[in-house]
Amino acid sequence: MNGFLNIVSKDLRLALRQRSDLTMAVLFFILTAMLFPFGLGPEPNLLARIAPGIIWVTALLSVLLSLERIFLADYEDGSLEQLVLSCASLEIAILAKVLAHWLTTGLPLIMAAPLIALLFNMDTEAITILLIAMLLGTPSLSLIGAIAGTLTLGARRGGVLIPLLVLPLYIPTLIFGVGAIDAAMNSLEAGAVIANARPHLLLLGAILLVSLLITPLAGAAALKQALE
Amino acid sequence: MNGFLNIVSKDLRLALRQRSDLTMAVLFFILTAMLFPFGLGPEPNLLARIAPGIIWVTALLSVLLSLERIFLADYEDGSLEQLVLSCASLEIAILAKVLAHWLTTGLPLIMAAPLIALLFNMDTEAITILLIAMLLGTPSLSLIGAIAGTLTLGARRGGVLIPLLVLPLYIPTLIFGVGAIDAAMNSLEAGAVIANARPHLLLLGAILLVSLLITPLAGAAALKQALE
Amino acid sequence: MSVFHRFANPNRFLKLTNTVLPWVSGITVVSLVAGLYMAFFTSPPDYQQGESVRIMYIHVPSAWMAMFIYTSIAIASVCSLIWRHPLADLAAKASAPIGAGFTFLALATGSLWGKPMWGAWWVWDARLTSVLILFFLYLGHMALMNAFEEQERGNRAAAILAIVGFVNIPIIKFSVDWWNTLHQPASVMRADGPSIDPSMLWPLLIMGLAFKFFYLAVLLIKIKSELIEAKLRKYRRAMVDSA
Amino acid sequence: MDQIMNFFSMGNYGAYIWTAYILTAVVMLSLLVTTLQRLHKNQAELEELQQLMESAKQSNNKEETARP
Amino acid sequence: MGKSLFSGENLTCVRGGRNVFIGLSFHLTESSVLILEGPNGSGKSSLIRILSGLLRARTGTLTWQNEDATNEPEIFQKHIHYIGHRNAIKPVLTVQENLSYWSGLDQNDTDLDKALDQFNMLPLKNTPANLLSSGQSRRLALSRLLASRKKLWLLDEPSVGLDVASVKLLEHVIDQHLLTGGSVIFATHSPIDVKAPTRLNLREYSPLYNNALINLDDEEECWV
Amino acid sequence: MGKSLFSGENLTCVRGGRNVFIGLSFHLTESSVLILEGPNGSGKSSLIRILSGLLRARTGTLTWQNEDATNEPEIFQKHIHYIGHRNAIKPVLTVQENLSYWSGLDQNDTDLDKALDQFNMLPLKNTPANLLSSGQSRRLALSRLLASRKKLWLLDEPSVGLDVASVKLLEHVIDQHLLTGGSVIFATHSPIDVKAPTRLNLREYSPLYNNALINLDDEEECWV
Ligand code: HEM
Ligand SMILES: Nc1ncnc2c1ncn2[C@@H]1O[C@H](COP(=O)(O)OP(=O)(O)OP(=O)(O)O)[C@@H](O)[C@H]1O
Ligand SMILES: Nc1ncnc2c1ncn2[C@@H]1O[C@H](COP(=O)(O)OP(=O)(O)OP(=O)(O)O)[C@@H](O)[C@H]1O
Ligand SMILES: [Mg+2]
Ligand SMILES: [Mg+2]
Repeated sequence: MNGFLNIVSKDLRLALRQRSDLTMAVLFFILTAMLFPFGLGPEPNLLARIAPGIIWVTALLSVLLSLERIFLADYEDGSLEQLVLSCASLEIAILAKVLAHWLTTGLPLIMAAPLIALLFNMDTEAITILLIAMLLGTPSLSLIGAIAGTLTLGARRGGVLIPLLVLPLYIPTLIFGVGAIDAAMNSLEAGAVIANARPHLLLLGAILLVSLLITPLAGAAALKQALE
Repeated sequence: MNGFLNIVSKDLRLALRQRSDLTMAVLFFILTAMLFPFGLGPEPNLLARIAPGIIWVTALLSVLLSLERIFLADYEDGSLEQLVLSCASLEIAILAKVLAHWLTTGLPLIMAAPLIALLFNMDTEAITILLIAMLLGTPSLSLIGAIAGTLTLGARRGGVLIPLLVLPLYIPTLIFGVGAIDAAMNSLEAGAVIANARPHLLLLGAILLVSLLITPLAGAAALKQALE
Repeated sequence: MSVFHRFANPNRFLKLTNTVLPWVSGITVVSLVAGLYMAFFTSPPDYQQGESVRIMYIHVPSAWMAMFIYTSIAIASVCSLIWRHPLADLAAKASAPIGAGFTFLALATGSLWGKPMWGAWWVWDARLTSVLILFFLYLGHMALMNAFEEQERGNRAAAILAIVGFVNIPIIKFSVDWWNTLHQPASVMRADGPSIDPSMLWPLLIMGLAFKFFYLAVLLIKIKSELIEAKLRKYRRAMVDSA
Repeated sequence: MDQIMNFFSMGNYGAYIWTAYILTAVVMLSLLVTTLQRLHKNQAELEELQQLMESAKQSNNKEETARP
Repeated sequence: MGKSLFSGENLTCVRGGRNVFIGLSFHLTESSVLILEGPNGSGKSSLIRILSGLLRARTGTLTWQNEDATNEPEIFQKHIHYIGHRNAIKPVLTVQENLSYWSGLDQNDTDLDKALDQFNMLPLKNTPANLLSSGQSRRLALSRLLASRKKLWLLDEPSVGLDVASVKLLEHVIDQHLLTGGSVIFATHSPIDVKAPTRLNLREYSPLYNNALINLDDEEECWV
Repeated sequence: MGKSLFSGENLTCVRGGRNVFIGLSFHLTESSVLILEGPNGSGKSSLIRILSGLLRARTGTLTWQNEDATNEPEIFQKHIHYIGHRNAIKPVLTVQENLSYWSGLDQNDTDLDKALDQFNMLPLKNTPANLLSSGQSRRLALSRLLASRKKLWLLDEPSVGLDVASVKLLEHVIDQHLLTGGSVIFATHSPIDVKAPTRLNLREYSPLYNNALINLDDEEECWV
């Protein structure tokens, strides 16, 4: 447990030092989301209708672009070897690195999301559900992405491969993430909002659990073979 | 002129060698565009309505991600200094590099666009206009992006800055690019398609001309100070 | 384990391949001809879908193969990671392009069937979507396998990906039950036996058999070819080393 | 003649059905053909290389026997 | 001779489809030094990676304190400290932060200062690591050895970039480690002067340099 | 003594807000070798970067062939070849491609083969560069010297990672370069044996080691 917190705190400190690591994902998120009103025209109804999809797709892309960061720098400067050798459990170490990634990428995205949602005329109830869905969904994005990050270490052009490997695996999260908000927006009575969104949120939780199980195992196996 | 073709052919050869450079932009384009139907739900009418916006925004992002490539690798390995020293005119050299970038990024995007358009249920006339608009618009994307590429050379984390600098400058291209197709889709008589789209296409052409003028000048100045 | 090591020797494996291959090819050709004949001449048109049902005889076997080959790759990957047997890597590597081909066929023939039936080339329902994801997984698997200078690293990375991606297979299979979709629910591979008329079931099964043996034949040839390539590489290296 | 036309039109689904079958044939054949081509190329190269190594060995042996 | 600590029998290493070394054996007793020698590409770094458990040998056995550890590198991994060619230094962190992270010690632990002092890095304690010269970076990496307290040190060309005075410091540190019952295995091209070392030259096990080994692998089954 | 090739007067270098060296002068004639010595952090690498024009000295003048080049590094930049700590090798390219990519020569040029051969890298010609051992990478970087035909070589610890035989090759190559009228400046900690070298020890110019210099910068205006 000590090792876990140690890794998380070190990664956080690194991210805070090189501030741009922190801002990059959010900045990309906000700028890209703002392109859509320009591309689609300013009809409020249309924008509100597609807002959940746009926000999720943009969040997905922002996470995608920061995935290479999780392990690549450590791999290149030799820290990864030290990590593998010094950690009692590689699985725990991977979870720690993913947590640090989520704290520096997913969490800022969640904080920026209401802003975008307001720009797109989403109503408050939908925004609440959006936040809950993102809280459940973005950790899965970091977890699944970490697998791709470890698999492409040392590959000829790892950065190109990551989208190809990761986007197909992100699709379920996207579908249920959007589904939850759409369900909330379509429910006529106020009380039914949560009830309607619940199945989608449960599925997001299930994805999170599955990836919490798979990522440490697959990631540890991938890391070990990357260092051979 | 000889120097121009020399640079273009050398860049093309490098791109062909590392095939993934070529496929990266297209792959990202296709995969990202496919995310939207997952995110927005499968209503054919809605998809067709927003298809032009989606296609343009996605193309824009794909170009954006490949911008760092134009000059950064050359800067880091010192070829840029060689280029500056050996070229009669730095402006021509920059145009050559931009052309190579467009041939390896913009052109593949244009070839992939009809496929995406079909998946989104766009009709053939709209697709024709989409292609014309992209032929006029994507070179501007490469040109404008090249300025940001040179400006961020040597900045501590140039990659983060590029979206910030470039996305605002891309917005006019986006607006007229989408406008052309929307105009085509909304025209009721078959004959009016081109006529309706024409003003937008002309504006796209104007943007292209302006950026053809500005990029070599701004780029050359930026390169010189980056190499100081 | 012991069965596995029976073929551990590449030469023994090559010998086995050479004796088996003619039989496999023969079965492929015979069942393909029989299946096609039945598909076009003995099976009746569907009372709802008319003649267009004849696309089924290639669409469904292709879809089966898409899932079957991915499953084989995942199993081979488990073997490769646990026992580190090179044959498993070779099988996975050789299977991926064939699987991608069949997945493409399932998508393309499905689209060609969907246009007259549903009025659209493509709809974003769960079955179609998950097959599309499968196609991307195949592409990712092939790309990852070839992304490393060292083949062994590529094999290992691709194996891990194949196992992770396997979660998609049950989703494809049961998507029609879990979500209400345009696509037909299962009518052949069901717990309570097939619910399809024998006059259509037989050609379908025979075509399925033909596709499976086609896969086996191409797989064996590919592995053989890879083995020869390994030998070539070794000879070349020896020549450079001794020079 | 009519029968043949009938057969090919497939109750107006001909275009879809035949495209599907032709596409399938193309994909499966190209899988088979590329595999076979690769096999033949490799086999030819292996033979060539083996001959080369044989002759190298023989000339080596000759040298060795000639020396003493 | 002392008690046996770590030994390998008949190790063969394959990398990139090539035999790097064949049939290598070594033996390390407690409180002793093993120096790996051999020309470039003879497999010193590869052997060290095998001994650190990062890489697996194709054949052969590894024994740690009379326990077979061939298939369980975890047995010895927790007793070793490995320093490779790369220094694993984060440029944005200070010298002290870099050290405290990997040693798992607290920032204010006096052991950190002691470790830094042994390599004469104390004056640079609060310098960001991206301002270090190459020799200073190497010294920072080496001072982790002292902060981590492992039994066996595996060092890959530890003296690269060090000036003469720092090589002396390194030699002193190694001697101290031997006195407290530790052992060291290191690869080097330049002389490092330690007490009573055993030497292993990898030249004779490498097909690249020893032609007698080239045909050995012809009979072997080849798959990949 | 021969004709003057490159000289510096009273150079002062500031990096990271610190004086690295103060008031350093050097003089290099044609066909000669200048060896930079000094402990870690004394500024050898910094001096070499100044001489390659990558870094500017805070004060002092540089003269190339009796021409003042302090503010126009282009004057000497086209005559030098610089090899730093990093090997600048593209891992995706083969050894041969790496060499030809940098030297601007055609892939099939026999000069490439000659350059590789001088450092005994010819057998590895078609190996991807990421499979090289550390000494092999360094030799590949060094063989660029031969393919590029520049007058002055600036080498930062060129013998790092090289085995004894390769250091011999390097010495031979430097001697050859001197014979054909070239010059070499290199920094090193381990002995490299070349003909009639001039030596410059940076210790005495570095405030880190020479206490007399510490107060010197106190008076100076400090902005950074
Ligand atoms: C691109 C579009 C399509 C895709 C990706 C697709 C995919 C699949 C897959 C994966 C299966 C195998 C299911 C299993 O074994 O459980 C399947 C079976 C089947 N498909 Fe499609 N399909 C598509 C379009 C269509 C269309 C348009 C029709 C007919 C209107 C159709 C009719 C069938 C039938 C009848 C089966 C057999 C079901 C069974 O007996 O188990 N498919 N398809
Ligand atoms: N990551 C790798 N993948 C595949 N092969 C490698 C890898 N690293 C090194 N090799 C090969 O293994 C052989 C031994 O390399 P190694 O690094 O162990 O040599 P070394 O003795 O440490 O040499 P040096 O003195 O140059 O450091 C080399 O011929 C090299 O080509
Ligand atoms: N990029 C940099 N930015 C700021 N300061 C630096 C930088 N690189 C080195 N320094 C500082 O400059 C001083 C001289 O470093 P330099 O690398 O020139 O030393 P060196 O003589 O080459 O040492 P070594 O023998 O360790 O290679 C060091 O004290 C270091 O702290
Ligand atoms: Mg080494
Ligand atoms: Mg230095």
